[in-house]
Amino acid sequence: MTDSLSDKPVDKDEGLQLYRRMVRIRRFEERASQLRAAGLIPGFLHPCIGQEAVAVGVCGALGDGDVLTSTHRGHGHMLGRGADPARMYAELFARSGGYNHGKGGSLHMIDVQLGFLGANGIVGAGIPLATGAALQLKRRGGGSVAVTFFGDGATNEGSFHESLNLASLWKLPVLYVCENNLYGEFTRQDHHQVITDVAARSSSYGMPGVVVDGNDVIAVREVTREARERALAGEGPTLIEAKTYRHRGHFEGDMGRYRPPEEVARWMAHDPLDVLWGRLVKEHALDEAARDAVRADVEAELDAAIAWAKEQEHPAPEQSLEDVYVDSIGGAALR
Amino acid sequence: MTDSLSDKPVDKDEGLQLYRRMVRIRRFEERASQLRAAGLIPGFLHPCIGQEAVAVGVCGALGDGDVLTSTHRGHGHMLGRGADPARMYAELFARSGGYNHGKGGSLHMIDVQLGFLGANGIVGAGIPLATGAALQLKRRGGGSVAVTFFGDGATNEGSFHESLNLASLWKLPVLYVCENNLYGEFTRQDHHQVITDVAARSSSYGMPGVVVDGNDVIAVREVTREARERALAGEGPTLIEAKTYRHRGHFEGDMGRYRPPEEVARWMAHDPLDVLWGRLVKEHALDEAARDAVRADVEAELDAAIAWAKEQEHPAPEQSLEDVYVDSIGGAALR
Amino acid sequence: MTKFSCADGIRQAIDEEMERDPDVFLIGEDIGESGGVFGVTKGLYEKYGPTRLWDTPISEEAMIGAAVGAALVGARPIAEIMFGDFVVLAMDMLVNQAAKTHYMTGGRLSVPLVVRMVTGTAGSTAAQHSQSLESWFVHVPGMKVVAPSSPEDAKGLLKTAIRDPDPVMFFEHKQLYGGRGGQVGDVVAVEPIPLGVGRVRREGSDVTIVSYLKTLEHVLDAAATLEGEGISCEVWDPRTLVPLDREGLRRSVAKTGRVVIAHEAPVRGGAGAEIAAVVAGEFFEHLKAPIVRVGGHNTPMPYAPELEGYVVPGPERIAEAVRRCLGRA
Amino acid sequence: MTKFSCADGIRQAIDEEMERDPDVFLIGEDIGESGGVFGVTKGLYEKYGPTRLWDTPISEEAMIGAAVGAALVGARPIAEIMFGDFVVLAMDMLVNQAAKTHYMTGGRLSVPLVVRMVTGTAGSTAAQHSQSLESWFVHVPGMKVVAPSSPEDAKGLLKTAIRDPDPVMFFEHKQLYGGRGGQVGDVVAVEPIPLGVGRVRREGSDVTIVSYLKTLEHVLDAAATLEGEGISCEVWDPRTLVPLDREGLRRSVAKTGRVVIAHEAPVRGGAGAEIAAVVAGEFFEHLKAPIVRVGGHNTPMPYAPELEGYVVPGPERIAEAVRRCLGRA
Ligand SMILES: Cc1ncc(C[n+]2csc(CCOP(=O)(O)OP(=O)(O)O)c2C)c(N)n1
Ligand SMILES: Cc1ncc(C[n+]2csc(CCOP(=O)(O)OP(=O)(O)O)c2C)c(N)n1
Ligand SMILES: [Mg+2]
Ligand SMILES: [Mg+2]
Repeated sequence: MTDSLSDKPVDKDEGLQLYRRMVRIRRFEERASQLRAAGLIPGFLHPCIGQEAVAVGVCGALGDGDVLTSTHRGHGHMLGRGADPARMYAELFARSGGYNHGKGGSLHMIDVQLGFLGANGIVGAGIPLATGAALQLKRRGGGSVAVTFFGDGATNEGSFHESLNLASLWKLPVLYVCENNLYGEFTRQDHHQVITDVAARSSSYGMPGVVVDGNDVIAVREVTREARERALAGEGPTLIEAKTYRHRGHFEGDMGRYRPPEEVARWMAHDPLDVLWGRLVKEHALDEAARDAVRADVEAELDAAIAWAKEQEHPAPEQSLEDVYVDSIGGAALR
Repeated sequence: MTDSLSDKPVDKDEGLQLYRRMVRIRRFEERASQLRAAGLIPGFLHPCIGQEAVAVGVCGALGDGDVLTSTHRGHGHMLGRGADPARMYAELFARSGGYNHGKGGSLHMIDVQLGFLGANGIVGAGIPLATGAALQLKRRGGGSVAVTFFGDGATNEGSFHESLNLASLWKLPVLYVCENNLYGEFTRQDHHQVITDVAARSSSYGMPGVVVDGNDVIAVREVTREARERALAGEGPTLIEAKTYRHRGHFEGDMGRYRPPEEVARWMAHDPLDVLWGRLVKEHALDEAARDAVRADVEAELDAAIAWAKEQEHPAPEQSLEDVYVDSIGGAALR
Repeated sequence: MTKFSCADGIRQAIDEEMERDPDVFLIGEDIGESGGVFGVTKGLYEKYGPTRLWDTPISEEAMIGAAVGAALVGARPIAEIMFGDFVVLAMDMLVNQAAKTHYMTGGRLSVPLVVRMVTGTAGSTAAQHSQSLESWFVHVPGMKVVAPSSPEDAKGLLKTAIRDPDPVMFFEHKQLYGGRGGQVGDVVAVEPIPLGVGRVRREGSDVTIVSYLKTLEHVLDAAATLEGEGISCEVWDPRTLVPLDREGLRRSVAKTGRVVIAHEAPVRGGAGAEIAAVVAGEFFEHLKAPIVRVGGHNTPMPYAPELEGYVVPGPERIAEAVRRCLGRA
Repeated sequence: MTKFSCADGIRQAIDEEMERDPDVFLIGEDIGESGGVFGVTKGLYEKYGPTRLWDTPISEEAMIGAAVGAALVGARPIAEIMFGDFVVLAMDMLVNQAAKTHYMTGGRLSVPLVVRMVTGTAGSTAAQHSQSLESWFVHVPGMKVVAPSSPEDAKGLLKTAIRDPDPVMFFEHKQLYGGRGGQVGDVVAVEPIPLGVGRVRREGSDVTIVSYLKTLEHVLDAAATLEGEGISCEVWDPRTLVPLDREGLRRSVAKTGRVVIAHEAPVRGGAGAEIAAVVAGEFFEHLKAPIVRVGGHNTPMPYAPELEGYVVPGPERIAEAVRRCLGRA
């Protein structure tokens, strides 16, 4: 683990901002879970609670023109990139005011302005898409990178392999970020691959592979910065493996009983929010009041977001027939 | 390269037999090329001339119950396994007497008795098939292995990656044999992957990877034996990379002009037939007459095979409707 | 109301066939210890253990490829595609390998494989977890295609599919599973049901409604409504799309002279197109009215319930389609 | 005989569109320096260089995925599937991603992509190098499907497809390329041809034969033969399967009252099923006879020429089908 990278002191404001972002993700997910239980969210939810530091750390190292693809567990990535929780909730509630006008839901959410090209319902599918986006970024002349998040389970899909090979061959500006949370659905890593470090797979493509403590937001941000600089310098892609853990089951409804309690306890004790807060306390003597202030702010923000989302209209049934094509050729393509 | 493995002396009869097999493949292909030019072979041909040692070396290490899958460049593998050239030519001629009754041709040839489960027209497709065959062999209780041949180009397909991961996880008795002939179609290896040794990709699956001189039949046989023993002992799969070269273009019709003449010359000087013959001369003082005898034998055998194949009937057009289903449910499934 | 659901039927068929034949095994993602995302295979791991249930990594191509390869050397695998939408990742193994092997080898090899395709909407499952892709496989020579609409059919047809010597695509609609977690219901004895034999689910005289999977339930509801309007619907379930029971279909069309075809998949290029083409080509002399297709609109599946409800055909749209067919709309 | 072939038309369309728009680029296997296995892209690499023509490793999923991803951020890629049969390896990127992105995102992203599908038999190319898979994509909402039968159409439709903002599957029949190596012929100026406008290729009054791609040539031959028997065939080419020119089709059916549909793909579940269903559903009042489909038998493609010639419909089988439709067989 490259924890050493994060050994220099953290700037207080910056640290507080990163912390706030992680709290926002945590609370966004916790409240989404309640809202689903209350019947407001009709579809699947795959909460990323426990994995906030990867999202915030990676996004904290990116530039404006960068583009991202994500997974079924994508809320954190989107919030990390700066998406609007109100429009996210509206999408989860399947309302017209949502990011996708209620057509996508959790699995397909996007924010075009932020270069967030979408969550994805197909494991591994975001990987070639980001690779292709990087190709176009390179063709256009550089200055930006593409980033793709995916899980440990996704690294067994052909799309992972084919994409990394292509990107290394063409030295594409793309960062492959594996959130290794030790499980693919109900299957533990040692039941889906014999290796422990996904990062080792980079060697098949002559590409650097880095393992980082995915619960240390500062460390994640540092390795991402380095990888991004490499990419911008024309040196090609990097595979970053962030070791992390989801606190909850695979999706809302899964209790995660296939996981040994000691394992869960060990990771709960290494909570990414606490890791950063501990550091801020140590380095800047922050107190509980500061923490409460962040929490209260975030809560107010989410209250407002949820209130706004609840007010959004439901789409009209006939809107189903819109957006199938950019140009439906006078409706002919719909028949 | 593990040439050292082949340093012990070669038994004379065994050596002659291996040599004969390689000559058989070489001449089978050369004559097929002429027969195609003469209009007897309607479909594609991808000659394996130059790669004979891989086929003969690997097959020389196998047992009766072993099963194999192959590629578009599969004649050598099939002959190496002991297939009948007459029925192969008949298949190439698209006759009823052919291995596949004229329905398959070069790309789909099989010999069920020999456990040869087929050439394949889809690059990389034989890899999961052999993996699955190995699963069933393991379920049945062992004693046999599955072998799959594929090219360097195929190692960029998702099927390669997914299969190796699966096999290593389940410790399946399967040998992955990559014939690295330095090109995938018209594309040089350094234009399709940044690594030089395909065998290095084994590390992604915690699997041994071996590089061997693919033009040294004895060396190939030795590494195959070792890998097979590992597999039979329940230790799982091995990735074997045999470095070799095709003397001809990718398919009949391709002149291979994209290859630097010096490269071609270098490999022609390392002809697998000459490598073995040189050794037999050195170790057993064989003379030209011995070599001519082998050649004459093979030629007579192929003469007879071609003559037989030419006599075979053309299939009747209506036979097109047979063999779509094992049980067409009274023809209903054909409508 | 019996407790016997489609999930039960499928589980029981698998169980009974696994008991009968040691070469039958299950392969898929999280189908083993966990019993599957929909609980369909619950209890089988405990009974048969890891040599009969193989949980694969998330590698659909290798998973289906492994099933095909095992079938080539004597196994009778049952593979599960957790959401039928993911079959796109295994199409080579199914279409270029499994379906063509018997033919390409001149009949010398065969692929006795069943692929369980978990299909259709289950409530805001959206564009990538809701598809009904059966029509693609209708177009693949060498494949058989089964689409049961009742627990008994699911059980009887799956038993036959497992014993069948050819590759069979077996479509299971999520909403027919009967309750998330699919609690084990009664064991109901069902004999194997031959492929290619349709079934009249309701007798009628004015119009034949052809349907299958979940949509057939909506058709039965529509038929009940229409009865009140004096329209007598015959509801015919092909049960298997390949082979298609032409004789059964002909009988019904000869009787009613009118045909409506209903399925959840998008209408354009759906399995209903083939059925319509068969009727218009082979039973034309019986036809008194245009063939009406009613199905999913030609859109991906939207997330919002209002939109999904609009795209998926329910009893009302089906009833409308019947009225249109009868010139009453 | 003009030297202008389909390969020329396609090459010229690509060339002209690449010149017009720097965001148009080509991606595929061996399409660059080598000019493609069929020589279709010959000369383009010399003219445009490696930033406009991308030779990929043998990785169909990543290749199509890269094209889709590039399209998401403003490129207009043209991807080639060397043999359409290999598209099975890229179905997720096409079906779950490219076709659904615009919809899933509520219209906020789009995928202006063309996929060139090299299709059909070319003489003993056998089961895995001969398929005609257009009907799958007809069933995928979000996709447009083009299938030209002449060099002019190929050029004009490809230009439109490249400019079209949606994903377009562009089918090219190998036998229409016009000679292996596809030597460059005359440059023929062709304007972009709108999608969704069919074309009467031959006027007639007794029967409408609907066909496209290579089979259309056989249809024209059959029509010539049938003229000698006093049968007047109207030959109608939809040119694009999605959208389908319903008005053009209706006009022809209204005139002739009889429909034969011919294509090389297997009949069952083929694109002809959809066309038959449209006719039987929407133009029923004009129909005087059963709709006859003639096409590939429901088998994989065999290797032997005798078998392939039996499976692929040629002028004789088409003529027979027409006679059957007219009750003269
Ligand atoms: C192609 C495909 N296969 C299977 C699934 C079902 N599925 C959804 S998430 C998931 C597990 C993914 O594991 P991982 O990549 O480690 O991501 P994590 O859920 O741990 O974040 C599976 C199997 C899917 N959505 N897509
Ligand atoms: C999936 C797929 N993609 C592309 C092709 C076309 N093709 C046939 S052989 C070949 C090259 C294969 O290269 P390699 O695996 O190195 O084998 P070699 O020909 O060198 O023996 C290609 C691209 C194919 N048959 N299947
Ligand atoms: Mg995971
Ligand atoms: Mg090669």
